[in-house]
Amino acid sequence: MAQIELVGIQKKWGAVWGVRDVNIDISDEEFIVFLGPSGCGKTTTMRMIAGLEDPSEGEIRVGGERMNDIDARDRDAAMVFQGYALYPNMSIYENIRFPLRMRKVPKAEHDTLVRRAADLVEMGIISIVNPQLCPAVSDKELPWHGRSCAARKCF
Amino acid sequence: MASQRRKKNESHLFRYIILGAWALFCLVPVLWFLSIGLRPRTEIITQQPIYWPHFSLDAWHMVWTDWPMGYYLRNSVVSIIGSVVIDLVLAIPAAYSLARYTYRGREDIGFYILSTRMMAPAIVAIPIFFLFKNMDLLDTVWALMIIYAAINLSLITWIIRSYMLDIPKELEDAARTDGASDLRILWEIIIPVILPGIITAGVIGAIFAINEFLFTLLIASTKSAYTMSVALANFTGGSDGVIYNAIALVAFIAFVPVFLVVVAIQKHLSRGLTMGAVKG
Amino acid sequence: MTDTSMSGTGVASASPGMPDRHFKRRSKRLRVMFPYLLVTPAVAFLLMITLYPGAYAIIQSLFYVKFANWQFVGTENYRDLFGDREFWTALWNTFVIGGVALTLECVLALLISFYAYRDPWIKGWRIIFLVPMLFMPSAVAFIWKLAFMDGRVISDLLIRLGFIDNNIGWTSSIWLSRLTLIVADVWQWTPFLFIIFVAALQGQDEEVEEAARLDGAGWAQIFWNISLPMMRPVIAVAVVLRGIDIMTMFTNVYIMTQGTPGGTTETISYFIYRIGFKSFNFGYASAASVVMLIMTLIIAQLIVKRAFKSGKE
Amino acid sequence: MYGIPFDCDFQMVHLRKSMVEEVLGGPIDRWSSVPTYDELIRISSELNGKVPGVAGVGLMGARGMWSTYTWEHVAAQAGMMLFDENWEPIFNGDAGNKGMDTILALSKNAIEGYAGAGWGENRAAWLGGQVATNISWQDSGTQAMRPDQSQIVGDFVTIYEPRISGGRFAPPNIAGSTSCVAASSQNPEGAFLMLAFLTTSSIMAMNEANANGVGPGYRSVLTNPNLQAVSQPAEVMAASLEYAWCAPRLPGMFEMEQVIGNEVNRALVNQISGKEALDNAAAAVRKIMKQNGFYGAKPPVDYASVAPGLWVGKDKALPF
Repeated sequence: MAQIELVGIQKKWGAVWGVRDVNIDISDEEFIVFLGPSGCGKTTTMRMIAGLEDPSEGEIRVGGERMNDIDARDRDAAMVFQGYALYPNMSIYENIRFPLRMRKVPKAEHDTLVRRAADLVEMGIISIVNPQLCPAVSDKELPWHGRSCAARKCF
Repeated sequence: MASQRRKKNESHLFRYIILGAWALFCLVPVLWFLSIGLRPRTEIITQQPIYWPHFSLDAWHMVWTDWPMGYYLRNSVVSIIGSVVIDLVLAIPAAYSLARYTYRGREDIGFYILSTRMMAPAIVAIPIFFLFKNMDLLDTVWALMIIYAAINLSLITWIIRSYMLDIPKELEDAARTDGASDLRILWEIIIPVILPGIITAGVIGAIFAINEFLFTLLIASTKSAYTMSVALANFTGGSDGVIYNAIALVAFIAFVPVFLVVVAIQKHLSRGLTMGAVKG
Repeated sequence: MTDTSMSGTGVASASPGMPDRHFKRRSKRLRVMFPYLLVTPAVAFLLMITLYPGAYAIIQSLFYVKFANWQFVGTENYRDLFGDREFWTALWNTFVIGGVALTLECVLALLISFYAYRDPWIKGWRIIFLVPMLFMPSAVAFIWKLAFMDGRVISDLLIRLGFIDNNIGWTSSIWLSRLTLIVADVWQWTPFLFIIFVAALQGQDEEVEEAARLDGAGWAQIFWNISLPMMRPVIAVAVVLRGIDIMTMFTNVYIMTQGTPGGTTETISYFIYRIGFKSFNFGYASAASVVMLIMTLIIAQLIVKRAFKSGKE
Repeated sequence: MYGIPFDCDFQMVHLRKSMVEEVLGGPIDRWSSVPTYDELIRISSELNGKVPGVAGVGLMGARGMWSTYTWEHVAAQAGMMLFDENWEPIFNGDAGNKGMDTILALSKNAIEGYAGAGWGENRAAWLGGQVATNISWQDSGTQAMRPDQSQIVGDFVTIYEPRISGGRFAPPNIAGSTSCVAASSQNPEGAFLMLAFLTTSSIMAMNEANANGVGPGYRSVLTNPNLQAVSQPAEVMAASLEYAWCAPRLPGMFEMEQVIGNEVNRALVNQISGKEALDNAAAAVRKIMKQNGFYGAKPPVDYASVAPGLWVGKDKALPF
């Protein structure tokens, strides 16, 4: 189902190559790590998989289905960003809940799901119990920033 | 060592002389003008200037009773707030488009918007005048609202755009992978995050609108659309001549709220005034 | 880069609330059009307020307009305009008055911001220095009209200080009359540049300055050799914005001098206003507007675009 | 032909009683104390600077219509005709030059701000006691009586306008404030519509509109309640239409007023000579006249029918 294939993926900005002819087959539940010097195209490749970047050439398939023309928002891929990318205008609780709202999950289920996600990343229940007591993200960089960021991706 | 310390003190002294002198230059005319507002009319233009006048509230009464200043104030407030709302509705999507997408003609569109800021009001005054006349909008608050919105749209768009450029792109990418649509991202993430910038843009737009003179003079030629700035001109016409004490008081009535708001957004001011080009 | 990672999809199956996957094919056309759609309302609005007047002015400039009665005169208005002494005077006045005022404002704002930006009471200074800018321009014009002309306060002060013997006829002499406009503009708008310069100075990297100090540079040297060059893009943007406003100077002329003496303080904006709304010669005024518009566009392309390019991002 | 009377101004000379009586050495007689402008020049030069802060004379010398009015009124005392029978401007004649010379001589004794003084500035200087004599309209007299505005209550006398010695009286018609409407003209409504949105300029617009040939339709416009709501003059005029006499303005009058005044102002501040100013003004006025249909086969308005009103002084005795 979540088998990912990259077929001859290329990315070019003008005359500059971002990614050149990548062919990878990732099977379901496989855990894979990209390693390389900076600027070699790791992030670009991942952004293309997530749908944030359109490949100049080649095809991305998930579960055998061609994904090139599908928006990032509809791909249901999850990605944790380098700078966490937490929404500074929302509490951590709201941050974790955001994808649920976007994907129109019934409201009644939100609380359970948020808690389960928080548990999964071992965030500790404190920050979650009462959404009102949740610190605003912009307060400071707190140890759970990274985790809440990950939690957001746990659905 | 001792001489060096003295030198340092001297340079401090020199600095305070410069700053103090400039502060006086800024404030003395203002205080003197306030004294004009609080003196009887016969002590304004005289053989020799009067520096210690009698205190009088003549102008104060005149401003609120002889002239419907409350009504002018309402016109000002309605037209300005209306124009800022129009501008925000138009500018936020436009700024988002200019800040976040790459497409053909983006630079040109952005520069076109910017260039409308350069248009001298006098250049378009005559056609605009006839445009509003044909639309039957002369002497209405609507006309003022539209014209203020047009004057400030470029300013507001560019300020908001600059704040949007500051938002890390990752934030949007994250929201996109979370399943948010572009408009959703704008509404739920971008707008709340740059709210201070939006407020700054609105306040600066409002100040420019309060200050606008030529269009208001042409468009608002009857009392039904007079604003504060034209009300000032109102004190200069007619057989009563220039009523300086009333002008002074109106100027202060308009100044106080502007001053308070600007002090509140002081931190963002330089950035707003340069349309985002200088990050203060 | 290295801590960017993808979470496995294993968890996804543990979320019973998620709806079934359905991949929505996007409309490519919508995707391409979307940014244009966002910017369209604003551009349409501005076009209405610039394109219509532009076209109207161009057409009207070909007529001798007497209210509802338009006589076609071809390019006569333009020929008259280029032969009109008052038009060229107005252009020159705008340039001279604006140039002197802008230079003064820039120098003063640099000087004051240089002394103010590291002062412990900078917040207080900034509020005080802002005051003139926050008055309505029309009120400011009246302040200085009263001080220079009607109330003779400045003459009186100069007499008391012993500089002069008699009241000065500000409106009778070309440069004194221009001076009144310049003083009013400098008073009100130096704060504009000051606020921007102070922000730029405060925003600069302190370490660079400290390094320079260790190298033995004094205050003035640091300012001249380091701060000023670093501020160049900021100064460019600020001066361009102020320059635009000065080039359209109207209110002060309208209230203070009305172009006296002999038209030597008449700016181009006032010229257009006077021809249009005092002489009611709309066709001629429109011709002047069109010429002005073309000049504005040229200036915008040559100067403004560059300043905002270097200043942004 | 109907006329619309309003705002009939007279140029008058106002004197500070105490100061002028001191110079004259006796009480002021309204008719004979300052009989000529030469006498005013003499008195004002004696008064100029006698009291610190008080100038000899105040006059309206600002650009545009103010200078025009001042010059016209003074030159009229020398018998100036503005146009010959063929509507050619003849400003640079004896009378026009005499008027210009008189103003230039007066300006040497004038208050320092006279070159920028319109009606408002002149009024302020007069009421504030900054001038000893003043050339202005009749209302500068009534206003000087108001203690809430005037520093000189009880210390002023208004006299009729002095002659120019050797001159004959001729009311200049070019900028007279009385308007008229030619019943025979075309395009009636268009010009009046201007009024509906131009109240600050409505008086100007109305005059200009009249001059451009507003026909019988004007009455329906003038009596329009919407117009009357925004323009009080319209209401008054509508009420007095039947009783009017007329002295029509020329088409393009406001343009002419501006160009004449601008040239006079240049002469007042010594940028050009008085003769040059009048020549420039005549050339500019001729161009405007031409654009408005003069010098062709048919003049734009039938002026013959209003000849009696145009030339009030011709067959009538002076009132004094």
